[in-house]
Amino acid sequence: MSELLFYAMAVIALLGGLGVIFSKSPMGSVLSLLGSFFALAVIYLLAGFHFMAAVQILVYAGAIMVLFLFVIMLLNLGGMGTRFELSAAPLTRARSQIAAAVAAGVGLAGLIAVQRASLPRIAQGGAPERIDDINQIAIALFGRYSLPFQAVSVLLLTTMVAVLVLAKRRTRESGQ
Amino acid sequence: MLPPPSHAWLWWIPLLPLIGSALCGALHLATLSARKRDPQAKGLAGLAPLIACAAMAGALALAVKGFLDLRALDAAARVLNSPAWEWITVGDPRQPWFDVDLRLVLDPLSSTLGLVITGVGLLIHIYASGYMKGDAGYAKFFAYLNLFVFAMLMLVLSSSLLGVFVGWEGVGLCSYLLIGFWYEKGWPAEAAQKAFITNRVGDACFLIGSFLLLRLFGTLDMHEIVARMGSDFRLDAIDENVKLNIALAALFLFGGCCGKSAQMPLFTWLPDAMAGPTPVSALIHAATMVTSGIYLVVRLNPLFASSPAVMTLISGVGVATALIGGSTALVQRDIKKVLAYSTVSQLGYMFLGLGTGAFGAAVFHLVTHAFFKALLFLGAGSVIHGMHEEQDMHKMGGLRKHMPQTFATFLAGAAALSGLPLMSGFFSKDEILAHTFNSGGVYYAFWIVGVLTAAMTAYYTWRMVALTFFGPERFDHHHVHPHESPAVMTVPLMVLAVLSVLGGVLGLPPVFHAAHALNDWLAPVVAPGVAILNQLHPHEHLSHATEWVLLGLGAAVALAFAHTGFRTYAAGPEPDLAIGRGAPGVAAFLGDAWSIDSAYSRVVILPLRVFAFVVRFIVDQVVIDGLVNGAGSLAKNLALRARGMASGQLDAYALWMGGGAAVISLWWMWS
Amino acid sequence: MNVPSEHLFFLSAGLFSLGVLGFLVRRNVIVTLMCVELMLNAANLAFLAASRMHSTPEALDVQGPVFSIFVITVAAAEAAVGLALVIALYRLKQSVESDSASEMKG
Amino acid sequence: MQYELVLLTFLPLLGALAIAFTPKGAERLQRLAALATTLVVAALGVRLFLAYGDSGSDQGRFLFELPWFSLPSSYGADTAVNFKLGLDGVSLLMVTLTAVLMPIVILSTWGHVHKRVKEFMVWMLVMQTGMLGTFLALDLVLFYFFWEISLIPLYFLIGIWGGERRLYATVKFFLYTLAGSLVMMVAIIWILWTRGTSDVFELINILCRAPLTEQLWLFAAFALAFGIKVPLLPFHTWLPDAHTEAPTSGSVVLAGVLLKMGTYGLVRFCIHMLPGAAVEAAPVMMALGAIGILYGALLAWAQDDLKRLIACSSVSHLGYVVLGLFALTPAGINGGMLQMVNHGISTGLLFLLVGMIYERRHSRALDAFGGVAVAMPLFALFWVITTLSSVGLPGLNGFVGEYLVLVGAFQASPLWAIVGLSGVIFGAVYMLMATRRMLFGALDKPENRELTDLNAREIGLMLPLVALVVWLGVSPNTFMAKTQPSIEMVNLRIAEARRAALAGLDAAPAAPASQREESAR
Repeated sequence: MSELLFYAMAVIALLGGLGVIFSKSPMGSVLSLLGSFFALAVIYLLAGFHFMAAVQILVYAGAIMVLFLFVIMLLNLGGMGTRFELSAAPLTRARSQIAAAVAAGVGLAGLIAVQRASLPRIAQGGAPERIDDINQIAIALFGRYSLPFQAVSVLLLTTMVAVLVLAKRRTRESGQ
Repeated sequence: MLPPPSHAWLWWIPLLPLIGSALCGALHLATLSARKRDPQAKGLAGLAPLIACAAMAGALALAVKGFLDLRALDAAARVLNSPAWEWITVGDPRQPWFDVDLRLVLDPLSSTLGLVITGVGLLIHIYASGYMKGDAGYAKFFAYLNLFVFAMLMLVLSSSLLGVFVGWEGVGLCSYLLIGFWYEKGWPAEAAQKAFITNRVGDACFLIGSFLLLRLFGTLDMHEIVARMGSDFRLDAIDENVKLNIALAALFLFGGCCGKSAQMPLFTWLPDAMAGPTPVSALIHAATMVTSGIYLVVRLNPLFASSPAVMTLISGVGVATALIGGSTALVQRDIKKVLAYSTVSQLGYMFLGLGTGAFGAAVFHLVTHAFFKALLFLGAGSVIHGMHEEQDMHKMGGLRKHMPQTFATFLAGAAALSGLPLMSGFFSKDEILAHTFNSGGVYYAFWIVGVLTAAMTAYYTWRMVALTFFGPERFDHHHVHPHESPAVMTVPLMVLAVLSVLGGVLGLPPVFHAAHALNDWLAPVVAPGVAILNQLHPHEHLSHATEWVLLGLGAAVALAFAHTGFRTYAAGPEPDLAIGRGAPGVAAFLGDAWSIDSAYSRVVILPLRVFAFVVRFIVDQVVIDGLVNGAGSLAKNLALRARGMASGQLDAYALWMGGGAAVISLWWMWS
Repeated sequence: MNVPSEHLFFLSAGLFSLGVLGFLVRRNVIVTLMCVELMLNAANLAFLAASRMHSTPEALDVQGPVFSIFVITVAAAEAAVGLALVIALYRLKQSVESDSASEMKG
Repeated sequence: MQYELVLLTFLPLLGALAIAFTPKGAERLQRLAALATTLVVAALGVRLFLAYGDSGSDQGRFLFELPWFSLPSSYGADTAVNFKLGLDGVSLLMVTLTAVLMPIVILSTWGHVHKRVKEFMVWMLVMQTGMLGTFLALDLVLFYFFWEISLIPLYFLIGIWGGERRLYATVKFFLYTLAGSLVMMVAIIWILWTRGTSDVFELINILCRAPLTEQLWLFAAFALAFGIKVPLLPFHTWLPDAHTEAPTSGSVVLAGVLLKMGTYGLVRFCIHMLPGAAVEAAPVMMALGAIGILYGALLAWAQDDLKRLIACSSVSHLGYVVLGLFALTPAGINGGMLQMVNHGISTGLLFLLVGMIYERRHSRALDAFGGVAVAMPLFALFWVITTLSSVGLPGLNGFVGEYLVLVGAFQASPLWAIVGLSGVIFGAVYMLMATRRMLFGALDKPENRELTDLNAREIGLMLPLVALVVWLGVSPNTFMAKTQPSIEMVNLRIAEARRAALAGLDAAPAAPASQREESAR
């Protein structure tokens, strides 16, 4: 039964992805992306990554997507009826066809890689039910991977500073 | 090789004129600023002729001393050597790869020529001190003249071929400087350049000849080469290849002689060389420089004798040049041009003599020619001096009354040149013709042309005398007042006149049962060549009867054509104008030395000049430079096109990135 | 669920190529950013699928989740900065078209 | 005294530094400082020249060695690069000429360099250090180091003080020479990597046993770099531009010394170090040299700019040097070495004279002149003497070099000697054409009328060169004797290589230990 759920969620995720690309308005894209994230969260759950599913929902869907919503609202270009900035048919222009070819190429590369990577069959007994044990993750995060952890924290700090500098309305020279 | 006793004083013969030249040069430079203010200022420069003549007198004295010393020695060992001076040594001095030691050697040949150079040279220096009186570059002129004599003496005296080449190019340089002496007039500079470059062509051949000799004999010392080809040299003993090399060396050396002695292919510079002052023409283009070619052939007589083909070529070229020179002189209006072409013609005679193996006869004609041709040139100079730079004979006439001494000496010279009986010219020219007649085969044809040219010589000589000194006075009287030249000019004329008349005594034909002084004197020098010639085809002496016939024929031809020449022009230049109207084509053709000179400029100089411009504009600018700049602009264009990629379109960048990622991942997959 | 790992990886590859397609085609910068988010998510999925594959009940492989946490953090940072840029761009050009800002030509 | 060579090489650099600190405006001080430095260097150079070779003085003073740094090599231990300066027969003449020529060049700048004198003097002195270093370096890396050093100053000299198209000319010159030297660097790196030593004398003993193909590749690389510098025929197009646009003193140094770095390199690295390849490539190089002579002469004949004409004549004269060197006969090599010095002096003089008349007449077109000899007799005298020296009149310096080259070339291959000989004729043609159009003829143009003749300074700076012209022409032995032992070494190498080539051996037999060139004799 859970396999069926998995495939359903996979389809939803892919449809969400397509929605992001071909939706008429950014608002549409945001919503389809949210859908895709929820599908992925469910897949994580099925795969045994409960903590990751939670994080996915909380951080990704909750924080990042909300941020996108804010920006769209802020710049009030999210309305369903907004000018259809997407050119008539995204795939007509030559460039887009190349892009499609490139995307297909990358995807194909991934599939072939998986195909030839002779992954160990998980036939025997299947994956354990629960993989991301919080303790072990914490131990790893503050033990072996403490350096990347610190690095990421610095990254976040710089991001905040950058965002403040970039997005703050320049009163003095905003005139020119 | 016998250990030569060394005579250091020999070095003084060339060094004296060199010092004279340096002093005169210094005088000229010292008085340069003085003359800048007032061109006529004489000042110290007036001393120049004294210094120059003193140097010449010194050289003459030493030459005479050398001559006397040589006479004291017995015939076979008549050689005086000077200490050698290492000029160039390649490799360590003990056994060098290649070394050149300059050594002066006085032997009968070089002493004869030395005497001619210094003797006639001194007379010309004295003459020039009068002739060049008013000229601004007075001291400079004598500096050049002395430098020329130094170079000529080096050429004649030095034993190494390279020493000869130093003199060879030195005289070329001095003739360049002296022809272009009045350079502000413009065309003398062109004539000087033409002379130098034509000589240079000859010198290039000379160099190739010297390289061949160096390869053949391993040394450049002429006396050693002659010695090695002398005593036991069996012509048939040497193999083909060496014989070919000897012939080539002789040919190229003869090429050098053609350049210097104005023979057939390279004679066009001599008539233009008349642009220089007349004493220059007398000294360089009559008596000395042009004879260096003959000297070289006589010096290396075994080399030339051992290649019969080259000997015949020399005679052929000689007689051809004689014919061209003679025929052109017939129609010349300028008195110096007549004498110039006459010189070309007489030189042709000398080479004709050399070709037949009559080395002594050629030197004899050289000596007598030096006397009478220098006399005629100086005479012409005195006429021009009197006529205030007028050189066109059609504007002269009846000068015998105004210039008696010049007229008398000029007559003597003309008689000698035209070969009137008992004159020096008669004996020397006929000796050559006799030898040509005696050599048989193709030389018969040469003999006929020789006699024809002798006739022409007599004709144009007396045409010149008639036009200049006889007939109506064709110059306008208020501008031109012909006057006799001062003593300092006429005395040398008289001395030369005596020499021209009595010169014949040096080489009386055997018929007169008197010793042929010059041949005996030169016998040891010429022996190796004559020996080889005898090996080739031993020729018997002419019988007395044929000799008398030849002498009579020569005298008759000379007298007849001299008379007709004089008679037609005694009344003035009308016959010239008649020929001009009657056969303008022939007159023009002859007038321009068979239009060889214009042929050269059309066939040789013009294509080379065009080729030079092709090299500059096409080959250099377009092809090579094009490639270089092309490489530069190619890089620039590539860069421009690459810049197009950075179009500022974000998605274009994204595309390139994506494309790159795709390609790499796919390639990674497949590899 | 004993879904074979390949399928997870296929899904991840599919999502990733969709993200690339969207990133290349769309000219709206915000949507492009979203596509980047999508691609990052595909990467997360791959991480976890690998972790799932290598985990055995006794030795749970924890590296997958750890890395995906880092990926999420980076994604957040990236989104934040991206959006800040979008705002600045909008204020300057009144449009979020990526074509509008092409002054930085070579 | 051990440090004489180092002093000789780096004194100009010190002078340059000293001048750099003088106040900007003090032109007179800068000029005098530069003159003083170059005079001291000249004195040092002459002293070394006189002391060289005569057994009296101890020969240790002609070699200076100091370990510098080391580079990785495939040859076991690292390649020790040491700072080795040495004076031997091959470089003696050129070092002395560089030292003696510089004060004359500096003196000539009084007339034509008036703006930014300070930088000019600094660049000049830096260039002198570069040149002296190049001739003295006996270590491949050090040679390359100085080779590049001497390139940069001239780039600025032409670029700042040049004529109208100076930027085009200087960039072309710089890039052209640089391209060549980069190829040489590859060869040097290969040598360092495979042979493990950068000392020239050791390499001479090692490389002569290298396989022929390797020698040929190295020869090609070196010959390209030096060929561009010489300039050899196809690579000469930068020279006329560089000369026409360079200031007079720049031209004199360029013609006098810089071109000779190419030919010096050919002797030192292409012939002495790679004899096998030299014997193999001799016909090709002789061909290029001989055709270069004719080509340069024709090119010069077609010019109407005086300075460009002399530049093309340099191409022709250096064709002689290459023809002589690659005749590989003792006479040829000696002739080539001598011709390098002769060309330096005679063409240096020609450029000085052109500079002097340019300062007065501000034009270099031949048609602008006519009858200058009337207005400037002294100038005419110097010009004619220099023309005769450059045309190769016996008794002056040009002839001795030319004759030896032609004799050497004739022994090697008569064909190229005769082609080279045509240069004797065409040499006279274009030089006399220029002389006639400039000096002789009527003084018709008004500007030419008030041309002032040479002043004392100008005559003073030319007299030493004219004295050298006559001294070299009359007794070249004093100079050739000194270079003799080293050229003998080169001859031995070539003889060996010829024997090897004849015997079909791939590598020449081991160099006989007896004459390993340990010392710099």
